[in-house]
Amino acid sequence: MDSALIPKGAKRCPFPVFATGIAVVGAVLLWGVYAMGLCWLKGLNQTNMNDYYGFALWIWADLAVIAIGGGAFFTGLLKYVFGIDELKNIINLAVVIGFICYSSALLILAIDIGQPLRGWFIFWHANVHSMLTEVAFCLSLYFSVLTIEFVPLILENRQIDKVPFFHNLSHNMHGVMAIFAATGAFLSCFHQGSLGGVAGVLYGRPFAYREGLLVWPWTFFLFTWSAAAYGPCFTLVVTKLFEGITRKKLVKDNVVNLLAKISGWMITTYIIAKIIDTIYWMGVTAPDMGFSVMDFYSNNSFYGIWILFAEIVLGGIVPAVILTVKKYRENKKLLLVAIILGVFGVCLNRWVMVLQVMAVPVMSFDTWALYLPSWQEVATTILPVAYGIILISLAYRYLPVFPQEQELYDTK
Amino acid sequence: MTQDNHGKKYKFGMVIDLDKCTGCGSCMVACMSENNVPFKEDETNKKDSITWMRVFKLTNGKPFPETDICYMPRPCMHCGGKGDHGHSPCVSVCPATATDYGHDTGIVSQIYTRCFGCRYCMGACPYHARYFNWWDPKWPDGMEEYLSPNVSPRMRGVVEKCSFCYHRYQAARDKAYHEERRDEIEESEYQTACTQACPAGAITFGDLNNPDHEVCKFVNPDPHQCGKPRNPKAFRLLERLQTNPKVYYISEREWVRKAGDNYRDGEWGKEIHSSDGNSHK
Amino acid sequence: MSELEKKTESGSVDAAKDGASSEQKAEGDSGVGMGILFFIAAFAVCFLSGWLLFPSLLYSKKEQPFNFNHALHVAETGGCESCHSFREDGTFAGVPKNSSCIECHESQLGETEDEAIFMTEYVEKGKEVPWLIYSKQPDCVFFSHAAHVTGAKMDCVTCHGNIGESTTMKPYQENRITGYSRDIWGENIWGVKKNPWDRMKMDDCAKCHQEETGSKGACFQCHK
Amino acid sequence: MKIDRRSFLGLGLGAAAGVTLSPMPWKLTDDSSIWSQNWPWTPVPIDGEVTFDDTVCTLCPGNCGISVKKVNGRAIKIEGKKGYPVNDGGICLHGISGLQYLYDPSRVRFPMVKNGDTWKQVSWDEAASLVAGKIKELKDKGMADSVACVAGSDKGSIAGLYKRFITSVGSQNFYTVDTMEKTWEMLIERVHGLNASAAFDLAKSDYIISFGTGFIEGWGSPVNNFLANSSRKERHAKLVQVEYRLSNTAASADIWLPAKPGTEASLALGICSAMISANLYNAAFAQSAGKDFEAFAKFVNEKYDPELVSRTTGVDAAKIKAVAAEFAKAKSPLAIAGRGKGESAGSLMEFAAVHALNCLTGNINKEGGFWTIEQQDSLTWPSVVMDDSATKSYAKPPVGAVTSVIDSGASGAGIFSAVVSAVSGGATDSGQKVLSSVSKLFEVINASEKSPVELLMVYNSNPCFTLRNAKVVKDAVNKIPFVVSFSPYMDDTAQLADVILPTHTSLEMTQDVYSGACIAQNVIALSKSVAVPVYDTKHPGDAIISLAKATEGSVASNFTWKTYSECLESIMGDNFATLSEEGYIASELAPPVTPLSVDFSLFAAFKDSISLEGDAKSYPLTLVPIDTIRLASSTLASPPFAVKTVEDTVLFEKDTLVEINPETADKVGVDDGDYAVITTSVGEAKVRIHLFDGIMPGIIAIPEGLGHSTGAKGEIITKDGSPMAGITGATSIITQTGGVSKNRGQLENLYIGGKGVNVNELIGPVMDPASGLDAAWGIRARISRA
Repeated sequence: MDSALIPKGAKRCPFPVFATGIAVVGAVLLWGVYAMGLCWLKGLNQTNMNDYYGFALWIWADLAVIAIGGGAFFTGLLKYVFGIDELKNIINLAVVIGFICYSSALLILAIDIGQPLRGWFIFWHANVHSMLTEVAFCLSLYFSVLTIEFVPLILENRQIDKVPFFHNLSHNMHGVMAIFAATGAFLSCFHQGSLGGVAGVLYGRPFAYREGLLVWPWTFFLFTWSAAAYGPCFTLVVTKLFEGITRKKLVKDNVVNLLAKISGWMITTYIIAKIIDTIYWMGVTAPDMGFSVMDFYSNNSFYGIWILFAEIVLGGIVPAVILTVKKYRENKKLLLVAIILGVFGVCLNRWVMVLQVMAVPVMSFDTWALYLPSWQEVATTILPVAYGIILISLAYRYLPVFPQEQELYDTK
Repeated sequence: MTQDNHGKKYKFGMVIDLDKCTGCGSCMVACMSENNVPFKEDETNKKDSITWMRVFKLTNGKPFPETDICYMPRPCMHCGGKGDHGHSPCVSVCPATATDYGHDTGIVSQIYTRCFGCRYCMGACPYHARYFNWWDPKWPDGMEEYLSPNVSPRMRGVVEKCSFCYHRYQAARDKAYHEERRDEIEESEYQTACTQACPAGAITFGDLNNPDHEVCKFVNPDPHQCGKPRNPKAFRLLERLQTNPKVYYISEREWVRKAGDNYRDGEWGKEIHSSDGNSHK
Repeated sequence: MSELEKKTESGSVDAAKDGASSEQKAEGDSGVGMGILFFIAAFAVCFLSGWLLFPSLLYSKKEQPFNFNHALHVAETGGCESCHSFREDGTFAGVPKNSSCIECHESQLGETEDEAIFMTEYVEKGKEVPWLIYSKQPDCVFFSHAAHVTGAKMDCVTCHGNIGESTTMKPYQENRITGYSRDIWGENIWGVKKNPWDRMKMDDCAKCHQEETGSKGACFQCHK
Repeated sequence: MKIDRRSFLGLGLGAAAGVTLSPMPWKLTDDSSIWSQNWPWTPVPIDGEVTFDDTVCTLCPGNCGISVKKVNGRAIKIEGKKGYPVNDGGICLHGISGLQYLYDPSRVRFPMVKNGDTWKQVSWDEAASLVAGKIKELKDKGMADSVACVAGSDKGSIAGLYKRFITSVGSQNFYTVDTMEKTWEMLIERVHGLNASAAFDLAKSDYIISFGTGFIEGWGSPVNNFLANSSRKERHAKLVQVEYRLSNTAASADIWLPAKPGTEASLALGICSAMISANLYNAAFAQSAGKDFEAFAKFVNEKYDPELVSRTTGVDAAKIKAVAAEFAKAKSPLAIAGRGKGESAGSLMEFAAVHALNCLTGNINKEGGFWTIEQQDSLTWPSVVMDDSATKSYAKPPVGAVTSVIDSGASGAGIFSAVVSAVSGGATDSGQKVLSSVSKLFEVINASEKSPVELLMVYNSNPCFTLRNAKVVKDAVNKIPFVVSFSPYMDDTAQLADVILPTHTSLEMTQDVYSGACIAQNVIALSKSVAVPVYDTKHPGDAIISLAKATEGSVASNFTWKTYSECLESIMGDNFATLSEEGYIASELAPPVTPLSVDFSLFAAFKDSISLEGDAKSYPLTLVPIDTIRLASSTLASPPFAVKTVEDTVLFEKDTLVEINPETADKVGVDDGDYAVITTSVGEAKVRIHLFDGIMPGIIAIPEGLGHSTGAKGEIITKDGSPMAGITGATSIITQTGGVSKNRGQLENLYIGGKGVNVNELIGPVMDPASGLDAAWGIRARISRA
């Protein structure tokens, strides 16, 4: 039915099957859109956020999607700047994921603010001292870059490509992509960092506060590093997911292993830095403010020391070991465990840096604040996931996302 | 932005005598009434209840009959921030300059029409002094008639907080200008609504830079240590975070003073030197 | 589902056509020409309506309750302050109330129709005149006349223009979206100003403060 | 012409470029954000000239001076009046919230008659003739004594008018809600033989022992006490609080003596004993002024030795002696009684035990001491004229008549009569003084098959909420054939009325105000109207005058004034002119001319404290009310602002939280936040648990002032059938009025109504044999997990 649009020679499921799948996800999407509409029309009272929990599920989702979308800038950086050419076989996917993640993040921010019509004040009346300003500028700029990076892929659609103008445009854009990738990497480094800075600069919140370099707290660097380290994990998770669903091999093992190896080493270095940071924070930063570490992990029903263990050991050391050791990395099951743990680890880190920050009492007579999101919050958080699934499915169906697909199919 | 508060024209601050405070709640209501603070049918979820001035109830945690309680009124602290330069925790994070530090008064503003409701400042404030308008403000039929024109009612979706009744300062300045005093304002001409209402006389308000003002006499702030009180019975909330609040508390009771900050085991009572060279007690 | 199907289908048909048209490049000229023509036409329509139609749609016009001759009153009373005065507490009274008007207008002065309206509709009925204020600032603004007039010795004209010389009241124009008087943004739709009183947005306040005091001032200086 | 895709592309691009280069998108972006800054549903209060109107707050008997801030004549804020003798600028949270009472959503907008399940709007004339008709009918049948009135207090000209009305009709059934002031008055009459009110010079005393009073929680004149407490801190004057719970007063006190509940009087006598045995009392005074002092000394030495008292009270004997010594040595020591806010009468003998301490020090009618303030009759009423039927009916005793028996030790059993308040609206001069109690009234009605009261008028009181065993009171009110409410609000009692004649709220009316609430000051003030009446209501004085006129005959002839203001002017005499000008008259306290005498025999007659209702076996715990200033527990319900300040450990969502000690909680098997059921012999209620270390084990404390009903049930039918709304008095001065919640068509206050439990539905009245008044201060109870 839509065969004219499908990349040449690629095998895709019958259109009705595809359409049904999209419709199911679309229903979820609509549910999210409905919740989003409620939040815009009736206000943020639709959420379970409160004055103690000004930042909640959405901001976590925002930080998490940006972290896992970090695969785009890092893979781009490796391919275009460091010239690791094998990665061209996975860069398209990384870009699509990045695009989805960043557009979702922007959407979430637009829902999250109390006065969406005034959202542009962040640019127009910017306070340069605010990490959020930095986030907004870099985020939107990098989103533009991602759009530019995404366009050539769209232009490669079989039908569009037939138009000479688009064909040439696509070709020329590929030529200059290195510049965009470099710009993107730079911008991305900054806003990943500034997202880390968002929590790190809060010197009124001993749980989040970190010292740092110049105006940037250590979390700034840790966030950038962790996004670079864990982003590829998510790219790989999505690849594996696609391969599982389509029951096809889409990316060659050497590419996967290369990215996994790079990610592994990045995680290793990151987790070492994170451990050092944690120890310094436990030993110096927090005690200076009158807190012992266990103050942050006791007297409440949820946040125990387990969360620190889960983040550092399960989400850090374990994937680091698996991905750096060749034997483990090449074991398909272990690799899968490692990349999933990696994604879990970075998401947990973002959770801790948003929700636990809000939960920990600071005044000696204050109490822990725990919160459960409302359905509207859950729906609007799922909304980008549904949107992502739809967009990535469309991209997979109609665009040559996996350049090795044909080759792998043929060899099979 | 790196000006110091010391030697500036005014540095308005507040001193609250916790031994005189009876927890009666007049300050809270005076504030709500003065500042057009709305109310909802259910205000028992204190995490979603706009109270620019909130009275916390502290207990010493001891069993009967050794128990003691203390009420602690908490307005906005109008922090001077690290080094007292005006980089208050909230001011420095606001992405749209909707809250700023008035170097001529030491007052942290909140401009409702500029605020777009990102709530970053609320996360930054360790005192929970900032409140978000989760709901449209609503008054029962006719009750809007009592709203004051001196403070603009807030719309849904923005953050609000105590302003040290800035409009009273504006009014006092208007009068001073009118009387050709430029803007020289007497201590009694600018007092906050809570100070004025407190039936126990527990709240004092004035210029911390002016040694003739009661607030200055009560706490004797040390200009070389960002206004740290030299009166041993006085303290500021969370002094160790270096937020440098302009609200001081006084109590004869040691446990109350201790509750004003966080101390690890054995730290209380000792001179504490933090790694950045600042000393605390 | 079916809709999606249709869309994709039509898309693919389009795409097929597209392929076809690209092959007929010989006829390309006329295609491009039409494109340019449409471009220019659309541009012109949108551009002009944005400039000409939009402002007239954006603002509503209201007439004042009756005409007021500023020039005449200034000549009679000697200056703005005689009617637009400060109260004892230093606040600015703004537009005078009937009580101060009837200090002179005890009974009808002159034979104008406006005077008659004032006397019969308002003074006799004990109703204040619902003047529409051209320079009305929004609720979030605290503007201290005392600081500007008494403190900085500014002239009324600097902000209010030559309204004192006017003999008639212009219609009051209100922004339908914001409810602001048009004078806040100014007559010019781009907000370009020639005189200091042509526009009264916050940036204009800030500019003057910057020039006169060396600082834009803290937010709370003028906000409430 | 061929229109292809390029044309569309051109069209689109051209439009986009054209729009972008025009001011439209940019201006719209700016304007839409400005729109959000000026949402039409967010109100914009209009600016104008600021003025201040001084008056006196009449929300509670404290009567503080207030300044009402107005903008263009519109009241926007209430502040304490600087320099006013009572409060000197201070103000309580209810006073500040005064303006909220004006626009309370449960305000009755116009006179209404109940018609089955609905309320029908009637005119004032219709309402008055309806009520007057009923009264005439009863009077004609010779049943004028079955007309009764319950008023909040008997002070001032308005209460005087209501009392005068009842008297004119021919009934003695005029009741007020009894407070500790009444008990103190009875005590002074008995001990000192004076017709005087009690006052405490707390601001000057240097040592105060408070027996369970909520000294800084609404007791007496609340704001005056806050000032006194702060001055006490500055002067380092001591406060000793005797209480089983760490109340705010106990927390503020220098010494907290947690005596077991019900043993406070014993502790007082124990301190007396310690003082006498150590010869620390004012012997000269006791000898010169005292009667039967020796008997009292013997009595306390035998029965209230500190060691003995220590056992019953749980307070260390050494501590008792130490306090006794400090108290005796103080320059101006003072002992005060009246539990909580003193809103119920309390036990006469308990007060006596406390007052014995004052009599031992002799610090009476001196600076910093206990004062007897002679009740002045500052109002001059014309005498009441009664026709034959009225005179006949008036001879019958009131339905709620009580007798008080005091076993005064050696002198044997005796009956003494209490004083009918001096500010009477025209009592006959028969001199017959009959004591009656409002609680007794409702008890009698309930016990009778047919209500002995045919017509009940309720003014400035809410007995269905404030009286102990409120459910039974409601039953009684339902039993009365015709109930007329003068309440401005659809309160718990008004809901049960047949006719509501809505009166002004305090800020809308003028009235005379007298210092009371045990304040050691003499202040007469005129509380002025500072707001235009919001609804079609009447001044309560005018309401009763017009009712009297409609009743015609001799009743009308006793109400010759055209309006209330004319009445006030004529009965106030010279004071009226001064008050109209100055606002208030404050005069120095002066000791009575005759030397003070003390009859110690009453103190020696102390037997036992009032015991609580319920047996200890089935009800092992003691339930006591908590009085807090943040919750009004009298006639008026708390305004929304005050409710907002209530902690979540007192009220959460719609649940009352009760305080219990963790130890008690362990025994009962409940934990913080749990739901639990409290059962007493009077009723049961579902509450939540709040663990508090500061309360004595074995006690459950429950906040007062919650549990108001939401408002009117049933539809309200207006005269023209239009939906009920409409503010008749004031013109709207707000430019934008969008944020107004929808009028429900019902008179509901959901800010306080329907929240929590009314303590009075768990605690029943206990008649004090000594005074005949209700002396209940708690009840035995049990609690279990729900």
